Amino acid sequence: MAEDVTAPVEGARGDAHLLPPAEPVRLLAPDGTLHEHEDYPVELCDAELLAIHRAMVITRRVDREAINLQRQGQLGVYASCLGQEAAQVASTWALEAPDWVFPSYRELGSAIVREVEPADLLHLFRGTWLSDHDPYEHRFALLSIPIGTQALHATGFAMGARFDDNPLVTMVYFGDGGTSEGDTHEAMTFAGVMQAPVVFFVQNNRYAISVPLTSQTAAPTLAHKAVGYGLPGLRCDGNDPLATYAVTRRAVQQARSGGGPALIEALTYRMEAHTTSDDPTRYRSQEELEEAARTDPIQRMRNHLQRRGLLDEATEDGFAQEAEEHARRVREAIYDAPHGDPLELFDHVYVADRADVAAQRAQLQAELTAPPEGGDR
Amino acid sequence: MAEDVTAPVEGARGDAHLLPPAEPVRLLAPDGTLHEHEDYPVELCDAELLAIHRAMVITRRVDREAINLQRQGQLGVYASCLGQEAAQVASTWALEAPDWVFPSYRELGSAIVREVEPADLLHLFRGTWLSDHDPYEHRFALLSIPIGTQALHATGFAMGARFDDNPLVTMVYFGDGGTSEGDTHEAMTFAGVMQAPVVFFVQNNRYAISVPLTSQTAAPTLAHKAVGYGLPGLRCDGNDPLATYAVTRRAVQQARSGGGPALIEALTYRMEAHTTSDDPTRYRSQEELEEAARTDPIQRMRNHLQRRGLLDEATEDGFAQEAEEHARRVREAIYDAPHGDPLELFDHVYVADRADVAAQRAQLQAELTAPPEGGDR
Amino acid sequence: MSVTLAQAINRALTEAMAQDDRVLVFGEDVGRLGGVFRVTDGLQARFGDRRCFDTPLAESGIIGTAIGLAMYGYRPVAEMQFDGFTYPAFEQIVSHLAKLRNRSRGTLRLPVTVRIPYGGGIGAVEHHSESPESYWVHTAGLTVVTPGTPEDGYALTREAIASDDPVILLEPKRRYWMKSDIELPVTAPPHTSALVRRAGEDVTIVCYGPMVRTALEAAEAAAEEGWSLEVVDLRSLSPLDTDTVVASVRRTGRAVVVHEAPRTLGMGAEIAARVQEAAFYHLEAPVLRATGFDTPYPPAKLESYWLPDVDRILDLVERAMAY
Amino acid sequence: MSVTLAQAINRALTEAMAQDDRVLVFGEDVGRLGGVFRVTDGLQARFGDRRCFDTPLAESGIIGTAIGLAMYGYRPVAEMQFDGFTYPAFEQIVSHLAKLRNRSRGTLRLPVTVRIPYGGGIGAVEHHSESPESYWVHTAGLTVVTPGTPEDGYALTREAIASDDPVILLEPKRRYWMKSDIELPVTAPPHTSALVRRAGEDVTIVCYGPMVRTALEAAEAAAEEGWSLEVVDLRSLSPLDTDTVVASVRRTGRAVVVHEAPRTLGMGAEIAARVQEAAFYHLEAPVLRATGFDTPYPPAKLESYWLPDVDRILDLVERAMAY
Ligand SMILES: Cc1ncc(C[n+]2csc(CCOP(=O)(O)OP(=O)(O)O)c2C)c(N)n1
Ligand SMILES: Cc1ncc(C[n+]2csc(CCOP(=O)(O)OP(=O)(O)O)c2C)c(N)n1
Ligand SMILES: [Mg+2]
Ligand SMILES: [Mg+2]
Repeated sequence: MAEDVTAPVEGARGDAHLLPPAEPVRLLAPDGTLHEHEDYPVELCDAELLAIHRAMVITRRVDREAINLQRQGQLGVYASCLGQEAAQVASTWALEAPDWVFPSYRELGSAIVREVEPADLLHLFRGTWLSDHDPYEHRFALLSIPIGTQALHATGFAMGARFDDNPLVTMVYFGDGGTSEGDTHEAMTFAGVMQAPVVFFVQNNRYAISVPLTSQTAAPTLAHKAVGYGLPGLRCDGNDPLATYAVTRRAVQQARSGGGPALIEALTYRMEAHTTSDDPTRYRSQEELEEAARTDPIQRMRNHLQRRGLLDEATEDGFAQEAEEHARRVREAIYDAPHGDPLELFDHVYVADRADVAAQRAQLQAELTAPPEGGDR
Repeated sequence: MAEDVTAPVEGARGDAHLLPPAEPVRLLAPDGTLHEHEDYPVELCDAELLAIHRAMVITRRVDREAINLQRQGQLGVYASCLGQEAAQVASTWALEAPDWVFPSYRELGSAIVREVEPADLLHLFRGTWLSDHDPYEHRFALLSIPIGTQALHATGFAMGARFDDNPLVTMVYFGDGGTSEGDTHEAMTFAGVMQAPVVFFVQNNRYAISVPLTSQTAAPTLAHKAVGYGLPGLRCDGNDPLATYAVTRRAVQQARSGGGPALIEALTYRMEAHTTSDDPTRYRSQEELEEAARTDPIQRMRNHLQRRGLLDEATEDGFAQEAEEHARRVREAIYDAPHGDPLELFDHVYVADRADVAAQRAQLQAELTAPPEGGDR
Repeated sequence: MSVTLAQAINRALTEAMAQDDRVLVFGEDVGRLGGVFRVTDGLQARFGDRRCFDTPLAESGIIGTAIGLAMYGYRPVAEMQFDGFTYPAFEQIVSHLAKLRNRSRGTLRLPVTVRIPYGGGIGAVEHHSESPESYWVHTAGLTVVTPGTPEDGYALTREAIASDDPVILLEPKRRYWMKSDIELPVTAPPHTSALVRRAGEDVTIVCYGPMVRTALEAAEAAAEEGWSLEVVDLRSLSPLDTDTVVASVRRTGRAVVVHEAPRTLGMGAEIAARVQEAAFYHLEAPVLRATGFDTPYPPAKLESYWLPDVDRILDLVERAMAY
Repeated sequence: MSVTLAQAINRALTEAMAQDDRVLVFGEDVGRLGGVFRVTDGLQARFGDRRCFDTPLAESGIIGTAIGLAMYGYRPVAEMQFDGFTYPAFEQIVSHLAKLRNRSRGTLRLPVTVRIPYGGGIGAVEHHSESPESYWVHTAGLTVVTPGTPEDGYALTREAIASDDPVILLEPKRRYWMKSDIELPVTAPPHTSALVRRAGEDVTIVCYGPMVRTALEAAEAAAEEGWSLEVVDLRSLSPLDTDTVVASVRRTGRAVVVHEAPRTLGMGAEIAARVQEAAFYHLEAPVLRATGFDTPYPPAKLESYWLPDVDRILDLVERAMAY
């Protein structure tokens, strides 16, 4: 009787299953050989395997184009996903069409899978507007710059789906640094309590700008954070597209079937600078970079597909051409793209018509039509 | 080679030791019999055992006095610690004199151990001033009302001690609800990374006002949250003063000896309303209350001391008289205590002298000396 | 019938939930307890715990999930338990709630109502008597309203929930128990324009929320001293109905703005700036401000010295008349 | 010698750390990288990673631990990487940093400097061009300063670190590379009083931070059109040196306040309110405001239309002169 107060709290359960596996799941060796894992079957037909490779190839080419465009002054800044293509493409591939993606600012690979016009995302970096795609059309939320904040939006959206008995799942992307923010904590707290169908996908690319993971947490791995929220914590080799797909797929299916949220840590590496404004030579060595290059996800997938005889030169060339085609489209859309109408600054602030907004709009309109400075005032 | 990127991150270690024990540490049975635990020795002499009992008895009496004062309109509101005396007194007892306590708003028991004049704390609830004790004199920080925020202050203070090679330890108190706030997460994140000598002490009293623990987390226990920060997570029966002391003592010694921070979950129960403004009948049953009453920490300690022949009637009466004495002092200090000088509102806002502050001070001074309304203007 | 402000808001929430099952009410202690001020009393019992539920103790989480719920298609009504506890949610409110629609070029709508009991005068401990309106009004993208009467409490709540823009609904907690005889539901014109609550000739008193009643009391007292005060209740702080205020000042030539919030960059600053610009030649005295001081909110026993009251208003009326 | 604003602040940090080993510098990327603007370049190399260190990515954690470090006895200089990322730390700044000393009846001192690169004009993505000064100036307990020149950048940084009050140091990031020839170290007088940077007769231009240079350019352009502008650089926003501003307006009879922050409840509101009260009979025109618009900060390609510039200032000068 007197035991009850101090007995394990209501809803408590054994915790062994909460601990992440000691080793990240890896199915593809760097040379492309497949080592199956009974808990993580790769249910992908040949066509899908090729489609994932294609998306990664396109992602990398568009990523390079974006960097070029920035160098040519066509973009203000750009955050490259070089080296993280598998983590992004394969994880988004694990979703179904009705599911939603809540990206940070680096998920070009996920956008490619969701068939968001890459140029629409790049307009944000060019500064044409603050975003330029319809999130409802692609079920791909706006890029989110304040670290960690989007985790709460994904959680709230998933809560809504659950209240509505809608089987969709949301997946939110953030980085290793993002796990330190209070909002990420509150999101996983809400998700656990509400059993919201959301998958928290951490791309651990080893750095938050210049700050290494060791300055973000003393936890053995980021997947261990799941324990504190009653979520399963999963880990995968984020440069292994098949492992990333299989692990994410499992979490997504569990969430969809009412099994609740999950946290996935994908181990990867940011091959480029944090953004085009960054100088990584100040905080990481050439050796580290070369070493990381050996785990390149696209080469690994290529090796695998060739071993399976799925990827002949013609197909590979086809993908390369498609990638060039994407790059060309991006270039055409971005290069010297017009600024847009300054008066639009007043169009979307409120749904309601407001006299104060109209008055300031009129002020700008007058400024735009005023004679140039020095002219007759 | 290629393994390195996806290998466990630097500083990672086996995680078994991070998991909290399945059962909370309990050394005293409700009837007061002691069951020793090799990992948690109770290094307390008889005098200390009696002193802990004394502090709990005084705490309960002062707590009751505060409730009475509130009922009589002498306090605006009061947050009782009834039932949590052991969790507070025994944990604070585990500290050394140079160590710092960072309380929330409920830690009267800790204040009694730190010999803070209880009336000084009650002035906050009366509204005489926002605080009324010298934190440096007692190494007892100001009560903190915004939930979770003080965890960061305790962590920063502990970081300072470590930078300064000062062996002091800080201990911060917060509740079960407090574990959901982003600040608590950021505090444990910083503490883990900086290996700050801070002990996070959660009094899990089962409720955040009306909200039960099941609405705060899906984790099996609050101690499990330690895993995500690389901290040891400990649990104790918070209504068992000896278990609470032994567990806390261990964490404090580890922190002091450079072993880093720890998280302790003390399982207890809030016997009173959340505050005097609360109506607990809306969210908890009489049965639950009666059941909890059976685990009363003071009765348990009394049973134990009597078994050991340490507590004769004379001693018990002595404590009771001291408690009455404390209650009397509190009553005298609080009852109809004067409001203080309204002009003091301007004295502590800045260290620097500011003309704007002086001008508004002068305005109030003029208002105070102005003829009553309706009088000659 | 006679209802309190708290009852009027409760009634508005109940009817909004009954009429639209996309309306959700959540926050800390709003479910079983019915809110620390009982404003959500009965909602969980009537609509179940999917429509009205308690959240973890995390304000940024409450606003952040409200944004996600709104994106999904719900109309969340999120309660911040007290004014001082909106601050942990500041980033979600300012960087997302206020800006997401604009960021999305209009494709996203965030019909989120954030209910905030605010202001002092109830003898509370620190952090429970803040007047944070300036933080929200300075932030483009937010609509900010505050009722001064039970009738407006009902109407502004219904309008906030019906709005497709995010609305900060500031509830003057010291007036929760203020009663008035009204017919509910309140139909009639939108309440986001300012209202002249009392006509007068000498000085315009601009007020809102908890100070509406105080201003009307001051007008009574002033009448005895021969001053005729016109009392303008703003009701909406963003947008700000400058026209009604300016029209009144053009008539009276004098204005005193009243609010609890600290003076510097309080609403009085913005109103003074607009009035001196729009009624420059009509002003016979500068616009004056009867406000709280530029100090942290005081302890309970001293709040009466800090808060603007009839005397402070009349002092400034006298000063304005002396020009 | 010729130094940029960034170099001047770096120099001030270096000297403060050299002279007082209780001075700590920390934040995101301030250590090894030397800060995203290189303002903390070389500090970790010179003083070690206990004096200058990188923190986890958590702004509330940065300010909250700075408060604890200050209570222990250090003099923390905490960097918020960008203006828009101060918002997650809002509660620690407003509820504790600003109020703890008052709460403690003066027993606690919080000599914390919060460095914030702020403002627009560098073509950044969203959240990197905010002007949050109104949020801090409305909050009693904070000192808020902002340099308009490298010399003031050095001096205000030294004074902020030396202050026993918490100081919000707003660094106009678009001026980081602005050079001037100055003798360092800059010795007294205190730089928290406003400064008349250019004398004139017709209109007083009140400005601060990034707009000081713009205002001086406007004064040049105005001169060609025959208007004589007096440019007052506030330097300190809290406390606000009203006397210097009012003295100037009493001479000129006209004033235009310039700032990047949105107009409603921007500093212009407070200055207009104070000037119309203190110089009522001297004003020949209302105090006007050349500011950013009441919208979220625009995308890079449109920021030039949004930000106040010489033309916007001259438009208002012309309006003021027309009265
Ligand atoms: C709240 C907030 N603080 C600071 C920043 C500035 N910032 C942009 S990216 C970044 C590092 C993020 O690291 P991580 O979460 O690991 O993601 P990654 O960039 O590596 O993909 C920082 C500090 C921000 N965008 N938001
Ligand atoms: C940031 C913040 N949000 C909300 C509140 C209002 N509030 C005061 S106590 C409390 C519940 C705290 O519960 P818990 O952390 O378990 O501590 P306990 O009161 O049980 O000791 C709440 C929600 C607050 N003080 N601070
Ligand atoms: Mg990273
Ligand atoms: Mg509790």
